[in-house]
Amino acid sequence: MGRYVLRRLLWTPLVLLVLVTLTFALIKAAPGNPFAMDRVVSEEIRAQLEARYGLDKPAIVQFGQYLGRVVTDFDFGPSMKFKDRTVNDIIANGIGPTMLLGACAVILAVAIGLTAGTIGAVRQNSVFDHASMSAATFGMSVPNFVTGPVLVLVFALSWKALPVSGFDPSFSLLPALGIAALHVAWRVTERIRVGPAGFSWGREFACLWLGLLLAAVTSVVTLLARSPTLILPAVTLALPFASRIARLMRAGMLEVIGQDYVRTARAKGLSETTVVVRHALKGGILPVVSYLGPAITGVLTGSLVVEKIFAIPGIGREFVEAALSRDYMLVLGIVVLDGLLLVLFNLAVDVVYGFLDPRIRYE
Amino acid sequence: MSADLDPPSDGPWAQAWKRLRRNAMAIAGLVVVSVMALAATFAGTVAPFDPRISESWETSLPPGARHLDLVNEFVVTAGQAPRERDVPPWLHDGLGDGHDHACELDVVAEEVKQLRVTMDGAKVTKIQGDGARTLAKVELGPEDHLRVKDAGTRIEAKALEPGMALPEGVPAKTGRWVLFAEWVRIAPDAKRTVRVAYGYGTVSAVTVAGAAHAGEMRIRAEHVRDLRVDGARKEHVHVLGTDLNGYDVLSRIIFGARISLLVGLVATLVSLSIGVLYGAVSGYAGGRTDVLMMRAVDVLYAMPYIFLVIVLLTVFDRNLIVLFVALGLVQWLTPARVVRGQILSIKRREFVDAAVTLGTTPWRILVRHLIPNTMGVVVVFTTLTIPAVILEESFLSFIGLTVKFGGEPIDSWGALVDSGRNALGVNGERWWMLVFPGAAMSLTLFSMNFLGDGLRDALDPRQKGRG
Amino acid sequence: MRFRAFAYALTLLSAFAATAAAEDEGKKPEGAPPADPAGFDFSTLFEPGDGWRSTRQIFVWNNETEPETLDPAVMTGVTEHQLALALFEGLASHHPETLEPIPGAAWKWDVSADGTVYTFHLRKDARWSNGDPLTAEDFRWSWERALREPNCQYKEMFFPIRGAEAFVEANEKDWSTVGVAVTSPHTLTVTLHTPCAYFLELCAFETLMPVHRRTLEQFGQLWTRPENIVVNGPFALDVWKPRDRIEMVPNAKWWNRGIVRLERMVIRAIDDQSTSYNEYLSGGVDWIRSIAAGKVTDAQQQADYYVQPYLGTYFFRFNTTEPPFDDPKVRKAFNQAIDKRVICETVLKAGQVPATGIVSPGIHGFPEFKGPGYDPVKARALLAEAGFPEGKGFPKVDVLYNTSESHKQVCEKLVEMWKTNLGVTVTLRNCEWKVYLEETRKLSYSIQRAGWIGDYADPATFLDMWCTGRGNNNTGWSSAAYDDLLARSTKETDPAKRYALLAEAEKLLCTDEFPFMPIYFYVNQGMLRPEVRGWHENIRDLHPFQYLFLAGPTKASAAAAGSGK
Amino acid sequence: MSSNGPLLDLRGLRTHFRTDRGPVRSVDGVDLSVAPGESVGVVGESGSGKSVTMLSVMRLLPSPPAMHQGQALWKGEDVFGWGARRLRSFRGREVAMIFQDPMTSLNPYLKIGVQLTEAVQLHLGLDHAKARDRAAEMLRRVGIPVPESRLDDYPHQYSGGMRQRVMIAMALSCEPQLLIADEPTTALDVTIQAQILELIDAQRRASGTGLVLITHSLGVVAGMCDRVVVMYAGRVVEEGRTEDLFGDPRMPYTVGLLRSVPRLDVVTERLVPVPGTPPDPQRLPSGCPFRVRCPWAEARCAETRPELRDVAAPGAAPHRIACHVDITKAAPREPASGGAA
Repeated sequence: MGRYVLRRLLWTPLVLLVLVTLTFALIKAAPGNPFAMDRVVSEEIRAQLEARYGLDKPAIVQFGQYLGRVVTDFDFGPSMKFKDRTVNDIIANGIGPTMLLGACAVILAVAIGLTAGTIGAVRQNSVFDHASMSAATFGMSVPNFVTGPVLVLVFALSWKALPVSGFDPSFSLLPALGIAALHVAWRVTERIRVGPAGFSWGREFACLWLGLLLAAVTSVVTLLARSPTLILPAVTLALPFASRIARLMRAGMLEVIGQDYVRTARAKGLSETTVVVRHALKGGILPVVSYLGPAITGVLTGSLVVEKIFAIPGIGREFVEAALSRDYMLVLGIVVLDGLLLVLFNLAVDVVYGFLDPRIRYE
Repeated sequence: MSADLDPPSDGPWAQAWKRLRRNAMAIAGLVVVSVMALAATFAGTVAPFDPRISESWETSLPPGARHLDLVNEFVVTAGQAPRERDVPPWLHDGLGDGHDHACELDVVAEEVKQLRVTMDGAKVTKIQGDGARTLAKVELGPEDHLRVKDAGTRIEAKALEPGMALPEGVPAKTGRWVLFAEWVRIAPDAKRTVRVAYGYGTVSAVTVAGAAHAGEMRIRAEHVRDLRVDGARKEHVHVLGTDLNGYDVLSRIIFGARISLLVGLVATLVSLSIGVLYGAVSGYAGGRTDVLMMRAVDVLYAMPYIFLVIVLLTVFDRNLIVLFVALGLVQWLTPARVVRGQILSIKRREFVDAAVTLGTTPWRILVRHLIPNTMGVVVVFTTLTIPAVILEESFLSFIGLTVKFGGEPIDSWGALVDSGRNALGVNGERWWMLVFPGAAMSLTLFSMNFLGDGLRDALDPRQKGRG
Repeated sequence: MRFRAFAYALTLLSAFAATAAAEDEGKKPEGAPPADPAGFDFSTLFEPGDGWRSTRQIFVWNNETEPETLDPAVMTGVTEHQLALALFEGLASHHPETLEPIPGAAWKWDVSADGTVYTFHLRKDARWSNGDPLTAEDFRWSWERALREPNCQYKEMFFPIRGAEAFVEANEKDWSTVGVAVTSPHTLTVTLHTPCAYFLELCAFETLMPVHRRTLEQFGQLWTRPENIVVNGPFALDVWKPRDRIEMVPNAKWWNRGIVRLERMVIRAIDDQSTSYNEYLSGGVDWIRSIAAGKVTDAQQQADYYVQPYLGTYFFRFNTTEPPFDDPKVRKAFNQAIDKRVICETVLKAGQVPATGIVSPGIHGFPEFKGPGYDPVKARALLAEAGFPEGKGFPKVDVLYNTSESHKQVCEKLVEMWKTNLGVTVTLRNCEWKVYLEETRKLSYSIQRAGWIGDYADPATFLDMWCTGRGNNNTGWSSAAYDDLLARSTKETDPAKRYALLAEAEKLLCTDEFPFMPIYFYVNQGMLRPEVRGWHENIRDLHPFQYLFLAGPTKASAAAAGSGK
Repeated sequence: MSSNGPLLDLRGLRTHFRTDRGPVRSVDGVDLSVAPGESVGVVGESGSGKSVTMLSVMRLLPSPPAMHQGQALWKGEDVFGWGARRLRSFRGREVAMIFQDPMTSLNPYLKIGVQLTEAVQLHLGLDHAKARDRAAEMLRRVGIPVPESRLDDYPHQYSGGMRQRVMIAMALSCEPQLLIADEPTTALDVTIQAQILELIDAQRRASGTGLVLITHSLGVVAGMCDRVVVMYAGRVVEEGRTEDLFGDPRMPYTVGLLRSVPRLDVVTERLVPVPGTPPDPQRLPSGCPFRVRCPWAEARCAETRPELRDVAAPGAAPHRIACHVDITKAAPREPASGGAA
């Protein structure tokens, strides 16, 4: 496994190089100039500007210099739009909110999705099952730029319970709460007699799961109390993924519950909880895990919308504007950053998958 | 009829169809999708209104609002002096007598006078004139008449001020009224058929035959010289209301379906063609080629593809073709992987060996034997990718990257939904502008998802319930 | 009108010069109208009342988007302009109601009889926020720096100054060629190459605002960060969270600190207009500068809604270098076939004013020009004269516009009217902003949508660009008679005569020539809480923040006060 | 509950499945009993309801769609009346089950050790270490070499036969009183089948466990079972001691079945399959469900469904059949193609 991870990591620079080259070529091919304005500036002034940002050189030289700077100094260059800032600076400012928002959304989505999906599968054809699956199908087909404003309308404008926009996170309690949640989960899973007190995967799994749920719930509670600005955006971003995960989880669980080995487990006299948590969950969650890779991509995409609607100072909002205003450096910087994130998250997902399914062997 | 009585000779497709038919949700989905597709194809005939023609005073009408139309045909001829007595009686009466009329109109050049009176119920609330903003008071000269668009009503010269009672002859209905008190010159040599639509007691639209819209040609009552009854009264209903520009929401949805479905379908086909071919070649070639090709896919997987789409769309002229390519280019990866997997398992089957023994070329084997066997997966992917692409497109509309459709920008569902969410009032006013396009989109995506699930179950019963 | 202001300032200032100099250090007790430090009586701008004393003076407003920079010399946009107004102060500043130039960092100025030499007397008590005195050398250095700074795209603002244009265009290295001289630590003498009626207004413009030399040299690009920045305006930068908020507090070292009643400004950067509107409704902000098209109907029902005329014109350029628009008759025909009132009333609906001339109304003393209006008959006749009876044989032309819903709607309406009234089919072509700009520059269009926002309240800002060879002409149109009129107007020192010349120039443009087609004059709409005082409607949407205050608590100010800061 | 009574006693057990197209009567009134330590073979074609009967007893069929009627008495207590807790202590502890396909019956995501120990810990209350020892011991008993190290392997690292051994070890690890083996060898290679059967037989004899062996192969039953039950269309059609039933089959279906198996003790010219196809459980023919395939069928066979009746000589062990016809007296309707039975 270690070797596999190493090899995948070694691939990363290549992936990023392809990505940068492609983006660079595309954005250079784009008509339009970063310094074009609605009032025309004289050729001299424009020439000065282009010289300042190195745009007077041939594209290939620009590219070489860019790569050189990135590799040697980790310097992504100056922003052409924001004259007071460098790309590093802008990314450093935006990455935090985007990651926090994304993390909240993923946690919410996983917590809601797994719970709804599992309950739906265990209580197949129950009212809950039908309701949650209809909601999930609906959630998948409503774009988040609709859910966002509707949530704002209901919770912020009519009910006045939450703020319309902004970003005012409070981190102070989160790590402590996360640990507390995991601890509680550990204790709780001890109580449900999953079986032996010793090492068994069912428990770790149940623990992780419950921990995630608890962490999500506690996070939401904390955020409600401390930084309510995050709630609506996180929920907006989470909903489509929660829906998708719920459907995947339900389908996965249904398939596993119909498997012979679950029957075997039942025939052993294990309780239904144990059967579900220990024997079914691990197999049933696999489709969800393999969906997490695309989901991370989706969260990045979705944050473009959510950040705009809720005026969150994240990186997604920068990107569209950068592309439209031809801020070459900023576009490249964000694409590299997101590429890197995707590579790492996809790798993480693959590792987790391998961890869950012993039949997968990474050579 | 039960499965075991069916002749065993049924092909896999026939069997799949039988299984599909038992899946009520999938069939419902199929019906919905078909209806949408048909409506989109024949949008021109199905849509009750032209989505690009609006009447400014018909903005934001709620669903079911009646557009009390009397469509009248006029023939405009030049050179005749206006004669008050020729004004047809139905014009005096405000609303018609239940019939359509045609008449001859004379138009004379006159000085344009503009005065706009807004009335609420029986009160004048706002008077505007001559380009300036609200006027507190307008003095009219003794020779001035305030001619209201529903001709025959006339306010004798006197000072108008907000709060004054409505002049006699104007039907006192509640609601905001705008009475235009002006006249406009129409080219004296013009002789054409003019259609006049009536609503709320005033002329609401004047269109010239052949032209799209001549809403601004205001025709004075005395211009009407002759009148022919010409058919029955028409009554239009804006079933789903109108939007901020006065466009009929239903028609906009139907025309929007064209873009959304077309984008979904074509982009999906593009992506699947690339994906299937790529996956098939990779899987069939095997060995080093396979490893290389799949590595390339892995690399592309790491791309933040939506960013590439955005860059592509900003780089090139934003038309449908670019959108197809852009969306297609990013969606082919998963089908490629899946098809490769399929090919890997199929190529070990006997019939492939048989073909090889017969000396068939690899390309032929691929095209004739292998790829057709992956069609089940492809069909399923199609129904599941289309919704994804439609959502993608709507997302692009949201961030302002709308596409052109043959030179004329017609809004896709995504764009409609976006403008709907912008129009939504604080207390949910104008909800129909968001809800109906949103519902159309959700319903279609919903249906496609169900159809896709159903197809997958039908084509591969072992996979039941996945996804 | 510029000259009226000028004369007004001149008489006032010279009258009070002597006494004012002595009273320079006059102290202004909190709350009381500030004593008059110089010729201009600033106490007239102090709106009395008691409600504000018991109110936390925190003003929260939305500046729409993230500023591209806080460096006044580099700024180009309205967003940045609003911030510069708070942070920096030029030699002159704006009167909050009339926008006339009133004393800023200079407490008085003298102008030579021929109108080309300006002598600015800086306030002795003017200081930077770090306590350094503000000197004439600061201005000189800042201006030189701006002219040398590649990022400064508004160098044209300096061009009335003698030698400035050559300094930039000819890449002159020697600053002594430029007519800016420091004659004493607090006296700056500026020599113009011709009289410039609006030069004092330019002196209030952000490009001509001073920057603190030592800070720039020490921190380079980082000089605008809150921890580094040194300013000379009424407010100082406290917090700058990009894309989220900027917070400002009064600059304790500002010479007129006593007039500033706000204790803090929280400036949000919400770029989604719907969100901005919702935020206003929910009480999150107290002023929004624009309203989403979809929300206008809603907003108009609200008491807080305001609409003010704005110094800007929306028009369409014709490419006069190619047929068919090289023929003025065709251009005029296209013009007269458009009923602009309909566009204002049915498409825009916010009280925009139909335009028949190019100079936006509202400039004091300049008469509004009434060009030929909507006349389809005439239009048709003109088109026939030009060889296209009933639009027959008219070549394929299109309208270029940058992607936006409202531009699209306007363009569609135009196309419809041309079709109906002229029988001409015009197609639409939209590009995204940066591409559209490129296409315009290359003249690769037939008809192009454009808008022009005046940089200063003088007709020249609208008329100057049509001179031969001007960068913003972009139509290929050229007329010796027109160039001559404008040249004469520049040399004319009598304001009335100058305006007459300019009016004649506008008439020349908009009677038969029409290198463009004016559609409407902009308006500016927004929402403002009634508690906010000292805010006045004006045609440039400039509301100097030092005069603003809250007459009572608002939800946003209470929330901002509650959040600690 | 008496120790002398039967361990398991099914009385008129019916299991119907609800489907969209009406109920499917998979088990349609089965009477069957198993005494302690006894080994019973249940034989029948695919779809005859053997497996469903046993899964019903274990209550392993999801309900709905499965609907149960009748009684399944375990030591006199009705299984269907139990709550979840009693049911859990019954499953695995009192009755253990071995399933058909060892490839799918083991959880691929869990280590063998975990799967072996969980039941032991649950039912016998052993701690982790002891449970592990016991698991290793069980593995050794079923013939897995170096069991201690193999406990930490995953199922995919075992071969098919080994996995079935693990299943047997798992089933016997809690010393149940009854072992139900549901076609334990069908998924295995022929060479291994015999080994596994021997193993089951040896292990159950060693611990005195009762056995219900479900199979479609009469040959398997002959060697291992004390008693044989033949099922057809959800019912028991013949039941008796192994030697009685094999020596003197009285039900036409059994006769058919026996003819279709090769026998070592009788020289058969050729094997004769039972003619026709098994009936659709949804649309059973009236009367005796076998009559359409039965060479001895008479008119009355179509009228009433025959009940089980004892045809053994008085005093002998019961031998019951569900058939109207006494084939020892009647002749087949048409000459049996394969000669005399």
